[in-house]
Amino acid sequence: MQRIGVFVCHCGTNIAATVDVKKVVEMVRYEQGVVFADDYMYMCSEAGQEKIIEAIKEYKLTGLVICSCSPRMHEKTFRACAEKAGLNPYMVEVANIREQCSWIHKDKEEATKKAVILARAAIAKVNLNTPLKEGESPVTKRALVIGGGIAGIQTALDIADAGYEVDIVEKEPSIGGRMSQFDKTFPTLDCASCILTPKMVEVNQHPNITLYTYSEVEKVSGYVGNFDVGIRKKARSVDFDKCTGCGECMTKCPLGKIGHIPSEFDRGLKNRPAIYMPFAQAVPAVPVIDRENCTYFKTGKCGVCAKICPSKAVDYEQQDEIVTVKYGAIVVATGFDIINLDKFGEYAYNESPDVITSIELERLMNAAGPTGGHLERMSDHKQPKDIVFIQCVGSRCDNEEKGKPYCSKVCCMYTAKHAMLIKDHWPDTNITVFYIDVRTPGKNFDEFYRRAVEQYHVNYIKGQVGKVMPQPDGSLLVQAADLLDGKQIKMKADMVVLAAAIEPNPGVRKIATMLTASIDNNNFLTEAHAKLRPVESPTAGIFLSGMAQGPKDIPETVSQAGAAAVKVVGLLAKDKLKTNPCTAQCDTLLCNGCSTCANVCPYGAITYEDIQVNDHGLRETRRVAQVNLALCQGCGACTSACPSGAMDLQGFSNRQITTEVDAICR
Amino acid sequence: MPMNEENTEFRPLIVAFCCNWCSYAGADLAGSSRLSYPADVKIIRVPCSGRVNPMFILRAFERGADGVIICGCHPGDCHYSTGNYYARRRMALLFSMLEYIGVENGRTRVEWCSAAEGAKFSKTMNEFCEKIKSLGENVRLGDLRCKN
Amino acid sequence: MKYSYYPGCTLKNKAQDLDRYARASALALGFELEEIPEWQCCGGVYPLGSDEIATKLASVRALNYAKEQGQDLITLCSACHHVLKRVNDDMKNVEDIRTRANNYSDFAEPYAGETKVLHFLEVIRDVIGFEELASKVVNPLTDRKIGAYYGCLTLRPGKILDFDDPENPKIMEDFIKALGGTPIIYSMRNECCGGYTALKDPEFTKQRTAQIFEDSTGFGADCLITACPLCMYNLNKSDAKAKVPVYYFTELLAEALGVKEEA
Amino acid sequence: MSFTNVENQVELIKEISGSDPYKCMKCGKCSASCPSYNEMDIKPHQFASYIIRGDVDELLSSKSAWKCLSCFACIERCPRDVQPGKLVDAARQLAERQRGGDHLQADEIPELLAEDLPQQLLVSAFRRYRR
Amino acid sequence: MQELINRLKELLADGTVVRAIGWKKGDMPYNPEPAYFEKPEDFDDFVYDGFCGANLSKMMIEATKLEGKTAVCLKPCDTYSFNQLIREHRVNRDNAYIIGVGCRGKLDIEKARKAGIKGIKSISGVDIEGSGDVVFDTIYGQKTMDYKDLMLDRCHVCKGKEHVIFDEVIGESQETGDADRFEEVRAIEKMTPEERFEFFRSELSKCIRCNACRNVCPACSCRKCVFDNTKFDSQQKANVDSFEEKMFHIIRAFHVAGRCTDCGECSRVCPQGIPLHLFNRKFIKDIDDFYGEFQAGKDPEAQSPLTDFTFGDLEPKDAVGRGDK
Repeated sequence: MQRIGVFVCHCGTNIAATVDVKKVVEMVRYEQGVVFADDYMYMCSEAGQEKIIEAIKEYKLTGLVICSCSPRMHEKTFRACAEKAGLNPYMVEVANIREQCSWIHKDKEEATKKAVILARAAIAKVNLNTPLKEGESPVTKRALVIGGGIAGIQTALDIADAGYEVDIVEKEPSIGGRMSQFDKTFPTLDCASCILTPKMVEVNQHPNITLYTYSEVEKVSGYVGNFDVGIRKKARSVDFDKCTGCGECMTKCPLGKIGHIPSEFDRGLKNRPAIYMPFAQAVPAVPVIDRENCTYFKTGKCGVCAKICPSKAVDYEQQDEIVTVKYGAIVVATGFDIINLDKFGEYAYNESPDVITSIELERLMNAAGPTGGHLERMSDHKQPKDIVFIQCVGSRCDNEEKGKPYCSKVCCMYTAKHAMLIKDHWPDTNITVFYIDVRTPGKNFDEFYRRAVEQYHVNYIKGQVGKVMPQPDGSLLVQAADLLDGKQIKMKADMVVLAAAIEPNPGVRKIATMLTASIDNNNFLTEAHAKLRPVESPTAGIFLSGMAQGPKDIPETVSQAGAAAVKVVGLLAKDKLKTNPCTAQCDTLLCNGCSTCANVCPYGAITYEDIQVNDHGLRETRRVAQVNLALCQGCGACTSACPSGAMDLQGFSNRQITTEVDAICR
Repeated sequence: MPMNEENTEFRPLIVAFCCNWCSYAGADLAGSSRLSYPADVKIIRVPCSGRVNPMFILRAFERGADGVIICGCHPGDCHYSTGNYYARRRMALLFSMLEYIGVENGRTRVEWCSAAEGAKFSKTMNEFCEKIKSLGENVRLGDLRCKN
Repeated sequence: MKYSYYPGCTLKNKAQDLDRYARASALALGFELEEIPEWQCCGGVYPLGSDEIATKLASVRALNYAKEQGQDLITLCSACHHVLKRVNDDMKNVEDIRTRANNYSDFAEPYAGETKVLHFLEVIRDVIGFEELASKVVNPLTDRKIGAYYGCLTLRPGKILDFDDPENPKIMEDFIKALGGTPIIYSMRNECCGGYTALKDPEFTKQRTAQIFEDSTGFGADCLITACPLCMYNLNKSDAKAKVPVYYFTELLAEALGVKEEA
Repeated sequence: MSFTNVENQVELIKEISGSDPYKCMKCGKCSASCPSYNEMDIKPHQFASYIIRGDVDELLSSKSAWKCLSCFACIERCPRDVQPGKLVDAARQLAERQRGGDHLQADEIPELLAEDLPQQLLVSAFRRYRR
Repeated sequence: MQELINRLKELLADGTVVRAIGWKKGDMPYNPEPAYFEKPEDFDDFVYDGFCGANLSKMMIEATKLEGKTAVCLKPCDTYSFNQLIREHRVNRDNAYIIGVGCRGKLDIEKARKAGIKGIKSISGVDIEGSGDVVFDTIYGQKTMDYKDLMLDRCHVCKGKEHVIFDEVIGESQETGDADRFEEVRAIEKMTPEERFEFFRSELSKCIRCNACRNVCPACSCRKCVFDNTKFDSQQKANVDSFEEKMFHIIRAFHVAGRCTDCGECSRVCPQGIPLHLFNRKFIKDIDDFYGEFQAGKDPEAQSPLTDFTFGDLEPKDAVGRGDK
């Protein structure tokens, strides 16, 4: 027989304003098993917890019911509190009378009644609770970082510097990510490569870091502390050990001049050979052959690169290789791309080569870019005199088919940066920025934007552009409205730059599914808690870094990368992890050994063994299910699939749930 | 409680099974966004919609529930990868069977609701309550017995 | 192949060219237009109010007639095309309108948007195919630089009309290519001509059409084609310097197919 | 006009138009796209605010409602699905229904009629200008 | 039948098997019962005729645990049940010797009774090899019935004459199906909800909870039935008309959904004549409709529909109200 204490929280007025807390206490006092009931202003406060601890000792409580906010908020707090008083933490149940009662109901009588019912359900459940003990599982002291952009690089470096081994998996031939494409960074205007390249080199040389470039995560199994990850190392067609990175092959590849293979790195503004490094500072400095475009792979003829390679590193026979590595923690740093602009026909992006995206502009201004840093129109290679920037192309857009509902966060700042850089180099340029709102929260950010207006005389006009119309004379007619002046504007421009909305890297959904990490409607990874656990995924052992979690700029990304690294290090520093005790359990006397449960277990946690049983005097060997407690995550899929009722879930047992149903339906 | 006309109105008893990761969190979000729905709905937290054994649903009906709703993560978003897929099949078959034995359609419902869909959660519960109210008290399922 | 055909008021009167060249061309291309008996005017403007029913009934009757014939419904006039497609979309997707419109009508069975509404050009693109059209051309429009003028009603709202990309359409350009001409692409092709304001404010319409002519001829157009009698009227009324001849697309089609004289 | 009346009008306009003026974020893409912008005294991006404030009468006594061409450019491009064209048309209808305020009088017509006027023009204008 | 007896004796004699499971004569000519045979003299009582409807698969759960091999006589439809038991690891295939026995449809004595045949002394024409009419010798004289008219309903929706698993086959089988398997289910689906409810309530109210259906069901093979354990129980359990009493048949049908081979034994053995197969067959029909055709026991490797899924599976809300459209 349990001795249950019920504690009803006022949560200030959050609960007490709509729920008659005192009445709840009176109503549950005589429920089965209840020996103590009380209320308090803030149950989660130190004083509130002290009250609980005292009651446990004084009334020799064996179970607790806390009627308060959502268990997702404070279940942990109250469990820890019970443990302090020597009570098993799993003897605590929380009745959610705030989020699911006081906050959504207005009628006090109704809300009070419901709170009582919810409390009764929790009491009925606690009556059937049993003490549970967390298991232990070992920790593999190695981390995986998926994505080799600035987020992944910084996370890996921080983990490696703390003394743990880290692997980076990057699907492109080189690490560096989006940042390597940028020219300068705001608000300091230092050169992106100058600050990024040293970090890339450091990654490459760090004894604790292993790089898997041109590789993809193929399969993930296991759980926090013990992930098994299959990594596909795509065939590079170049022997890593022999290649010296001399680049001879790339200059001799016949497709370099005639191939029309658009360079991904230069966003299609330039062509590249079939054997290539994305950019000169690529890490590793080993080219890959793009087999889809390579003449040798398409027709069996050519083979120029193999012939001229001084170190005989080109290897057409190379095969994809899959390696399986064990990790204790995984960081997702898959980054972002910009949205496809096909649905924004009004801006003529597909029609005119002089309408470009901001990333293309980064390449055009970069000294290592396709034009050697000389800003020119792609149509006639003339330097543009009048440039129009259009903000929010696809951001803050309610139309799912066209754009994204969120603010992309970085566009206002990089546009101010672009405007100033252009004005710095070519002061005669006229620059107009059409904006909806200028959003510059951040240290030295608004000052930066103001500088563009005050010092550089960039013309900011409030009003989204309606249409960009290519003109017979080769210019672009921009039609907009100046909302503050109340005028419609038709303005000629030589170049139009679109601040296209950013979106998470399209591959992230597949990765998130493999990791069972949740993602939101916009494909951004979800945090375990939006405010308090922003770099962790709800799935244990998975951490988030950079744009994969949401729009952010470089300094924020780097901070988040560091935060994720600390979380990883905190995990890897442990020798053992406590495992969730709410696991499935097989009653071997009831088990038929039918294998149904194993078919639905997503973790492969169920195996079968022949064991000797003594079933009421009948001794026999039976094939029964066995749950690997370290693998079981407690989803309960097996329990509903089990035909015989042998499988049950600790903490959410069949009887516990049934009794809750009964209590609610009483 | 003073007896007035409002109090004689039929108030259904509705049991909602919500998975811990998506829909229970969605219900919490509905709460923190103050998106109300009738107090007739009582939520039972389960780790996953795949944990919901048809026995629980039948049990609720047998004990006097007028409606039972199961909420889980959207297909493809299950915290445990696949639990909601099995739940979907199980519930499709169960609901079809309940219809077959003459129980009114609409007393049971499955809704996929993410942690971000507080508004959807509230809307769903409002709709479901209306539906159950329009169906009235659940006599049939309580009454379907082997012995007379 | 037979289609139910909804000509619309103007094609019976001021825009007979649009109609008769279409009929002749259809035969040459191997399909037949069966005019719906006793059709009533669609109203010219789609009633935007979501509670409007009476103004949609004429379209519903035509749509239901085509359904009973088991035929797709063809229109030529861009206004009729616009109204019929949108009313059809309402009947398919807006329960309230569907119920009320059916209550007003006495159809054998309720109409729920089953009919497929096609613009004549869509039939050429999606059923006949531009390659097939090209193979039937006897008088190719070689050396003709033709600007397609879409106006607004054929394209927008893009989601419901589903005619072509509303910002960068290419169906008329492909059509011109199939006839052997050179399509001229210009930005004003999907901008409004001024529409019905011609009645009370002809000066405004003239401003609009002047811009259309300037833009299209700037890119080298020597003529324009349209599917809309109202656009045709407004363009013809223009006194712009850059004005060039405007044809119904069916006229050039009949010409290229060698059936213009018979029409 | 009483407060409830204003609320009613806003609700009615929301119902007739099927669009929600509260979604407007004042980006001005409608005004940027509108061919009749210069003809209008209240600009397309202001429609939503007028309706939210309940200034329907003012909107109606403005030229704007009669200058909208129904070309759907604003509807097609609106990033928030506010569809200003529908809003102004709903306001126009509301006014016509309430007051029978025809913008085109029957006796005006003959003098406007030109010999070659297409029927489409007449029916469109009638539908737009008259109840 | 003699060929079968001879072969079984032979298998026992040469030590291939140490026992056999078949049917022995009952107290009446129409109720033979399942039995073990170990010695040659046991076979004096052995019978295999048209009344041997019992599915012997389930007995193999216990039999294959015993020392040495057991021979079992399985009709074509019984082999589906056996396969399903293999899939669920409930029988040890290595300890089984399956003799596929011929079948030309099994008989239902109730049909004779309904035709007014009473006071039966003996029956002829029910031999497995025979053909032609069944002749009843009764205290009121001789009565004759067409074999087909006397067949169990389930044989009119026969799954086929092939044994899906066997070591050897003795005797010829015939396909006796001449009706639509789902006709009855469809007829019920066409009723109004009120009619359906009344139909099932009146049928289920006949139930006396004798558990015959459960005991005979080859899919219902749990060591301990959920209705007998306390796993789903609670302290609030009401003693009268308890949960399982009310929902017994629905729960049982769900319990075997995706595993039931539609052998029809439940309806055959029900002393109250409740058409229990209508529950199972509804699930089978739904599974076929929703997820593609599936016959439990046909392929022991095939994934059961309830432990399988596709991304685009039917939503539960679309699973109901389909008859209304």
